[in-house]
Amino acid sequence: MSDSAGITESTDTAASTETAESTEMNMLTAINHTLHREMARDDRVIVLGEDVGANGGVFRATEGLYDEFGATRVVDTPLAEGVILGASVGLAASGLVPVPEIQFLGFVYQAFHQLAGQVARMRYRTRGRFHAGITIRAPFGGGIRTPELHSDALEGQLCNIPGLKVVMPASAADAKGLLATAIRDPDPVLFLEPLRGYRLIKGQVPTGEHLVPFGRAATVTEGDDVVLVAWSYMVEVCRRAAGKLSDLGISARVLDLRTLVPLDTEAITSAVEECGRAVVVQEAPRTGGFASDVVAEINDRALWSLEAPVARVSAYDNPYPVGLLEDDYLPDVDKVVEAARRTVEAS
Amino acid sequence: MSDSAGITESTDTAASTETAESTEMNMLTAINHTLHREMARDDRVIVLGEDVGANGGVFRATEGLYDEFGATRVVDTPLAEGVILGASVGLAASGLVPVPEIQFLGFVYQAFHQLAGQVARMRYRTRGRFHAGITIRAPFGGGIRTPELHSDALEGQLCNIPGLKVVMPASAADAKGLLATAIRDPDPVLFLEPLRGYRLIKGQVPTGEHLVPFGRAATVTEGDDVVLVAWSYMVEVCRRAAGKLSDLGISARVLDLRTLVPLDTEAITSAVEECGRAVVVQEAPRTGGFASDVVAEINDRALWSLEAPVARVSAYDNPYPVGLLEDDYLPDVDKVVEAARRTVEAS
Amino acid sequence: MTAPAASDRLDDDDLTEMLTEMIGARFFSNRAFNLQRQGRAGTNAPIDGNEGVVVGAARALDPATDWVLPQYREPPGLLRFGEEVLRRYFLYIVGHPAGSHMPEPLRVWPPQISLATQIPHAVGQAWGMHVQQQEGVVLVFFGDGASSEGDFYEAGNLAGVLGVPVIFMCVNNGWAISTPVSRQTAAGSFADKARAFGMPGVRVDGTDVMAVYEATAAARRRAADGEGPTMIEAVTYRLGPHTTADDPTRYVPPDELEAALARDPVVRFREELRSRGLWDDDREERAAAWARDLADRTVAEVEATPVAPTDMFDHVFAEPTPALVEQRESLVEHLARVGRSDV
Amino acid sequence: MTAPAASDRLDDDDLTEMLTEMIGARFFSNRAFNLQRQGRAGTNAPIDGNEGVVVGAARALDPATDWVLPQYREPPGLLRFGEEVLRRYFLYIVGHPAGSHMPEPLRVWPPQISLATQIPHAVGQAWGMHVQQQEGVVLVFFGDGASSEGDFYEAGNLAGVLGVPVIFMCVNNGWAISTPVSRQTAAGSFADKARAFGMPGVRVDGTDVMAVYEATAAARRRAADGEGPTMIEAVTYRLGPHTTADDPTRYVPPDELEAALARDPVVRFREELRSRGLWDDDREERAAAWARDLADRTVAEVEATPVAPTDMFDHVFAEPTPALVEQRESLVEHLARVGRSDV
Ligand SMILES: Cc1ncc(C[n+]2csc(CCOP(=O)(O)OP(=O)(O)O)c2C)c(N)n1
Ligand SMILES: Cc1ncc(C[n+]2csc(CCOP(=O)(O)OP(=O)(O)O)c2C)c(N)n1
Ligand SMILES: [Mg+2]
Ligand SMILES: [Mg+2]
Repeated sequence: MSDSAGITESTDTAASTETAESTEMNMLTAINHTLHREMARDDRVIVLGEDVGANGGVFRATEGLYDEFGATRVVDTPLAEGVILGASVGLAASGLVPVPEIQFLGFVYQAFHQLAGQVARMRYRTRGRFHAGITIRAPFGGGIRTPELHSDALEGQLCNIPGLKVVMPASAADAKGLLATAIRDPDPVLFLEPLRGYRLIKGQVPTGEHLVPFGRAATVTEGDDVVLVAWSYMVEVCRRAAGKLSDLGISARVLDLRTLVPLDTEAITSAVEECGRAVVVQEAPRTGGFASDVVAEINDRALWSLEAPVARVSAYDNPYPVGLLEDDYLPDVDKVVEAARRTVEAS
Repeated sequence: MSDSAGITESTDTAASTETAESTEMNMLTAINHTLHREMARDDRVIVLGEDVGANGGVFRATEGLYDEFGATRVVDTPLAEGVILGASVGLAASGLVPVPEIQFLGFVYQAFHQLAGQVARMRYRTRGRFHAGITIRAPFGGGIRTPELHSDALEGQLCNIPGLKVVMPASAADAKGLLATAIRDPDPVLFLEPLRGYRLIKGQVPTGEHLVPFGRAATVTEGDDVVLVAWSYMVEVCRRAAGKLSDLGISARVLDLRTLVPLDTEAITSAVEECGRAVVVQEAPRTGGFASDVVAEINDRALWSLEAPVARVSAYDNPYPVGLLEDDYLPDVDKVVEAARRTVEAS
Repeated sequence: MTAPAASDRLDDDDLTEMLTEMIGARFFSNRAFNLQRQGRAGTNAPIDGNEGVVVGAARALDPATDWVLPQYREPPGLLRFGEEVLRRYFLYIVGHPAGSHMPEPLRVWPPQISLATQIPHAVGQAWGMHVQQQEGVVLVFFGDGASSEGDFYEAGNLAGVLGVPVIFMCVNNGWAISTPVSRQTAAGSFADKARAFGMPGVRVDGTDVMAVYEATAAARRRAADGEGPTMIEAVTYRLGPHTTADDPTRYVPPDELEAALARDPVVRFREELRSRGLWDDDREERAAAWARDLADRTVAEVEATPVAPTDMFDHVFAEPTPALVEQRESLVEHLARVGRSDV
Repeated sequence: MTAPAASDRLDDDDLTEMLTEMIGARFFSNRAFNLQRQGRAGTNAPIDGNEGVVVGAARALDPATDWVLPQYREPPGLLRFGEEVLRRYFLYIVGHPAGSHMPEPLRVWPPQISLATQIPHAVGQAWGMHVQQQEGVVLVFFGDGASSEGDFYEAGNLAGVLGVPVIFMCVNNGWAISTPVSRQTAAGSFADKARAFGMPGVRVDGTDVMAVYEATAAARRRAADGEGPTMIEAVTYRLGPHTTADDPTRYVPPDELEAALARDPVVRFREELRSRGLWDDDREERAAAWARDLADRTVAEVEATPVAPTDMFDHVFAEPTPALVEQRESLVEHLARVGRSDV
C-alpha cells in the first residue's frame, strides 16, 4: 500500500466552498467530520444503525457523535436492516432527517424491499407528501480480506431502482462535499463508501462549508489518448494506471463519475469525443454492472467518435470470492493498463 | 387485444422434442401443463408458495397440482417470501427439488437477501455440497392494470447477481421447454413469466417431452435491415412492430434472447453483423436495465458492423406508474417502430 | 400528554356516526367493486367484514393529532379522518396517480401493497413524533397474512425496545387470500406474538365495533401516556372475496362463511343501535342516501380528473435528473408523433 | 423414530470428552486469533464464552443423522462431528475457498455471515427430511443479535406451522458487537419469542454445558418423536472481543465482564469434573497437547494447501456459462502477461 502516499485531490470547480482553508484528512475522517458538521448544523439530522453509538461504528465513521449529540440523535438499533430503512421512512415523515448506516452494503439485501419498494418511491407514490429525505451510508468494496458479503459492489442493481440517487465518492474532499449535499438533499441517497479508501485515500479537505453538487463528474488526471471512466475506489486504480500508461507514452485522462444517478453524460460524451477511446472500470461483476450503462450512453451520444470499442474492466461474473482470491478477482492497475493499451492500439 | 390472434411460435431447432405432436396452448396452460409433467416425472419436485395449493395460484398456474400430488408436495406457505426462498435452500439440501412461486416478482425484494446472498451462492460457497437446484417462478410485467409492485421488470438487477440463471420465455412452447429445463437444471433459475402473455400469448406446444436449452436465442422473424432484440413479452411487441416496419419497407429481424443468463452473445453478434443496425427493447427502466448489457456486448463484439448507434427502447426512469399511465410508460409497437425507423435512417 | 377525556366515552352521536361510517364503508367498497366489474377501475379489495375494526379503531383516535397507516382494505372506513379520504380512495382504484397523494392535513397514509412494509414506517413515525415531542399516536393496520412477514416482527421488536407511541392493529379476518390462519401461524393467537416484543397484546372481537373502540382507546391512552406500544388482534371474518380478482368458493368452507355472516359487524351494530332506540328505518335511509350521494359525486369528480401522460415523470425526485428530463422530452415527442399532442 | 437411548445419560467418557472439546475449542479459536494478528488469517470471531453451548448442544446430537447449522462463532466447538471440521475452520479463516466446503459425510453447514439467513435453511432442511422420512433432526445456532432479523421470525413461524424436527438454539451471549441485549429486544427473554411461533421455548444457563446438553437432548427427543420444533435460549456471556477487529473496552462494562469471567463455562466444567474425580492435571496436560498438536498439524496443512486464481470460476454453476469461460480465459491470459503463468 506504499504507493498510495500523497494521493492528491482534484480541484473541483463545481463545488461551493466557503473558504480556501483545508486540512489533510483520510476519507474516513472526512466522513466523520461531515457527520459532525451536519448534525451540528441541523438538529433534525439523526444517525441510526447497528453499533453507530458508543462504539462509533465498526469503522469509527460515527465516532464521537454519540458523545456530542446524545442517545436520542445517535441510535443503536436492533440488528435488522429492514426496519432500519423502514423506520427511516417514518422518521422522515415525522420531520426528521435520518442518516441510517447499513454496516456493510451487502446487508442492504436484507432491506431491499424497504429500499426499492418503499424508500425509493415514497415521494413518487405520495406526490411529495411523504418523501423520504434519507441518506443511507454503507461501506463496500474489496481488497481488504473481509468476510462474505462485506465487499460486494452492488451499484449496478441500485441504479436500476428508480427514485434513488447513487453517490460514490473517490476522494476525501468529495466524501465531505457529496455527503453534505446528500444529507441536505430532499431525496433518498445511497452514499457508498469504499472500504479500501477509508484510510488509504487522503487529501486536502476544505474545513468550512463544502458542497459538491450531484451529477458533475470530475477530471482527476488530464490526458487525450484514452479516457478511463471510473467511480469510487476504481478512480484511484485508474489514477495509478494513468501514471503507468504515461510511462508507456499513453496519455490517459481519468474521469471520476462521482454520482451514478444522476449521471454526468455530458462529461462522458465530451471526454470520449476528445479522446476517441475509452475504458470503463468497475469493481462489480461484468454482467449487469453499471459499466454497461456507461458503454450504452457512449453508444447513444458519441459512437462516431470511437476509434475502438469501449473496453470494460470489471470483476468477473462469479460471486465475490474469499480472501486468497480477491486480488485476482478485482480490477487492478495492470488490468487497466492492459485494457487501455489494447484500446489505444486497436484500430 | 384483437391483433393478438394467431401469434405463432418460432420453430426452435435447438430444442429437444420427443414427437411432432402438439396442441395449442396459451402460456399459462403451457406452464401448468409443464408443472404437472415435471412433478409426475420426478417425485422430488415440490411446489411451494402463497396460495399455490387449493387455490391453484392467483393466476391458476398451479391449478390441479394440489389435487394430483397432495398437500405434501404442493404447499401453501405462510406469507413470507424470505422464508419461501430460504426454506427452499434447505429443502434442496435435503434432496428435494423445490419450485417456489413468488406471487409477483416485485415481492422478491422481500427475499433478496436469500436470493442474492444465499440461493445464488450456495454452490459456490460450498463447492457444490449444498447447491440450490431451485426454480423460482414469478410473474411480472405491465399492461394489465395491476397494483403497485406487481408489474416491475427487475431482470437488470437479477442479472447482476452472480450464480443465478435468468430465464424469460416469450412463447408458449418456450415456456414449456424452458421451464422443464429449469426444473431439471441443478442450478438456481429465475423463471419469469409475463403477466400480459399468460392468456394472450398462444401457440402450438409439443405435448410430449420438450426441452429448450438455456443460452440459445431464437429468431422469431427473419429480416436484414435491423435486428430488434428483446425478451419476454417485448418479443411480442417487436413481432408486431416488425409487421408494421415491413409495411414501411423495412425488413426487421426479431431476436428473442430467451435467457439473459446465460446470454447468447453469438446470436446477437451475428444478427448485428448481418443487419448492421439494432434496437434493444426492454420493459424495465432505462438506467441499469439489461438492454445496456446488450449494447455493451455489441460494442465488444460487433462495433465495426454498426451503421448506426444501437437504439434502446425502454420504460422510463420513474417508478412503475399507476394504471392510467402505464400504457405510455411501457415500450409499445409505435415506439419500437419509430426507434427502428430512425436507426435505419441514421447514417 | 394524555388522551382527550371526551373520547373515552362514546355519546349517542358517536354511535350513530360510527354506524353511518360502517354503512358507508361497505357501500363505497361495493361501488369500487362494481366499477371494476364495469372496467372503470382496477383490482380492489372489498372491506366486507372489516368495517367494525376500521371504524372502531378510527373513533378512538384524534384525527388532529393521530396518524393511521392502512394496509389496503381499510380506506373506505376511514372517513372520520376527512371525506377527502374517499376521493383519494376512488382516485386510487381508478388508477389515478393522485390516489396515493393524501393531502395535508389528512393524517392518513396511502394504501400499502407491499405487505407489512408499512409497519416499520409506523414505528419510525411514532419514534420521530416521540423524540420531537409531537402530540399524538400512530396506528397501523395489517392483516393476519401480513403478520408473517419479517417486517412485522422487526418493527414490533424495535417498537418494544424504543417504547414509542404506536398501536399495532392486526386485523385477523381468517384469511390471506386462500390461506387460512391455521396455515399462517401455530401461535395461540396473533395477540400472543406481542410477547416476542415485550409489549402487551390484546385480543378483541372485531365484529364488535365497540369492543374495538375500547381496546384502541386503552392502547391510545397507554401510548399517549408514554407507556409505549400495544398490539391488538381484532378477530373478524372476510365476508367477500379477497379482491375483485378472487374466487373464494374455491377455498372458503361454506359453513364457516355462513357462521360469519351471522356475525356481520354492520348488522350486529345496527341491531344494537336499534335496540337502544338510536337507529330506525329513517336513519337507515338517510345513511344510505348520504353514502350514495357522496359516492356518486366523488366518482363523477374522480372520473373527470384528468391526468397527462407526462405526469409519470413528476415527483420521482424533488428536481428531475437530466435523464428524466430527456426521457420526458422523448415521450412528449412520441405523443406528438402519434397524434396525441393534446394530452 | 426415537433418540438413541444411550445419549440420554452421559457417562464419564462423555464428560471428559466434552471438556476436552471445550478446551480445544478455545485453543483453536485462540490460534485463529493469533494467526490474524500475524497477518496469516482474516477477521475471525473468538468462541470464548460459547464453548458450553456449542459442545453441550453437539453432544446431544447424533453426528450420523443430525445436522448442525452454525452462525460463525461455533465451528471450533463442533469437532464431535469430525476433526475435518477443524481443517475447514482454518481453511476458512485463512481465506481459502475450500473453507466453506464441508465434505461428505460431515453433517455440518459452513459458517454463515449474513446473519439469521441460516435459520430458514435449517427449517427447510428439517422439512425436507421430514417429508422424506429421513432419520435425524436439525439444530441451528444463532445469536441474540441475529434474532432481530426478519429471517429468524419468518423461519420460526414456518417451523411452527409445519411442525418440523428443528431445534432453534439462540446463543444469548449478551452482545451483538457493541449492542447489549437490552437494546436488542424488550421481550422478557429470547425463549419467550417461541410463543410467537406456537413452539415451546426454554431458557438454559449456557455456562453450564450439562444444562445445555439436557435441554438439547429433550428438544431432540421431541423433534425425533414428531412433536415438532423447540427453541432454546442459552444464556452466556461473550468473554472476548466480537472479532479480531473489535475493541470491546469501548463498550463492555468492566464489572459485567468480570462477573462473567467468574462463570467461565470452561472453568466451571473443569472444576465440576475435578470435583467428580474425572479430571486432573495430567488430563489437562493431555487435552492441551492434543489441541496444540492438532492445531499445529492442521494449520501447517492448511497453509500448504494451494489455490489457483482460476479457482474462483469453479462452482459458480454446475457448468460454466460462456461468459465465465471467456472471463476465465482472460484471467489466465492476464496472469501469463504479468508473469504468473505458474499459478
Ligand atoms: C410482500 C407481499 N407479498 C405478497 C403479496 C400478495 N398479496 C396481496 S394481499 C395478500 C394476502 C394478505 O392477507 P392479509 O394480510 O391477511 O390481509 P387481508 O387481505 O386478509 O386483509 C397477498 C398474499 C403482497 N401484496 N405483498
Ligand atoms: C445481515 C447482517 N447484518 C449485519 C452483520 C454485521 N455483524 C456481524 S456479527 C454482528 C453481531 C451479531 O451478534 P449476535 O447475533 O448476537 O452473535 P454473536 O456475535 O454475539 O455471536 C453484526 C451486526 C452481518 N454479518 N449480517
Ligand atoms: Mg387476512
Ligand atoms: Mg450475541
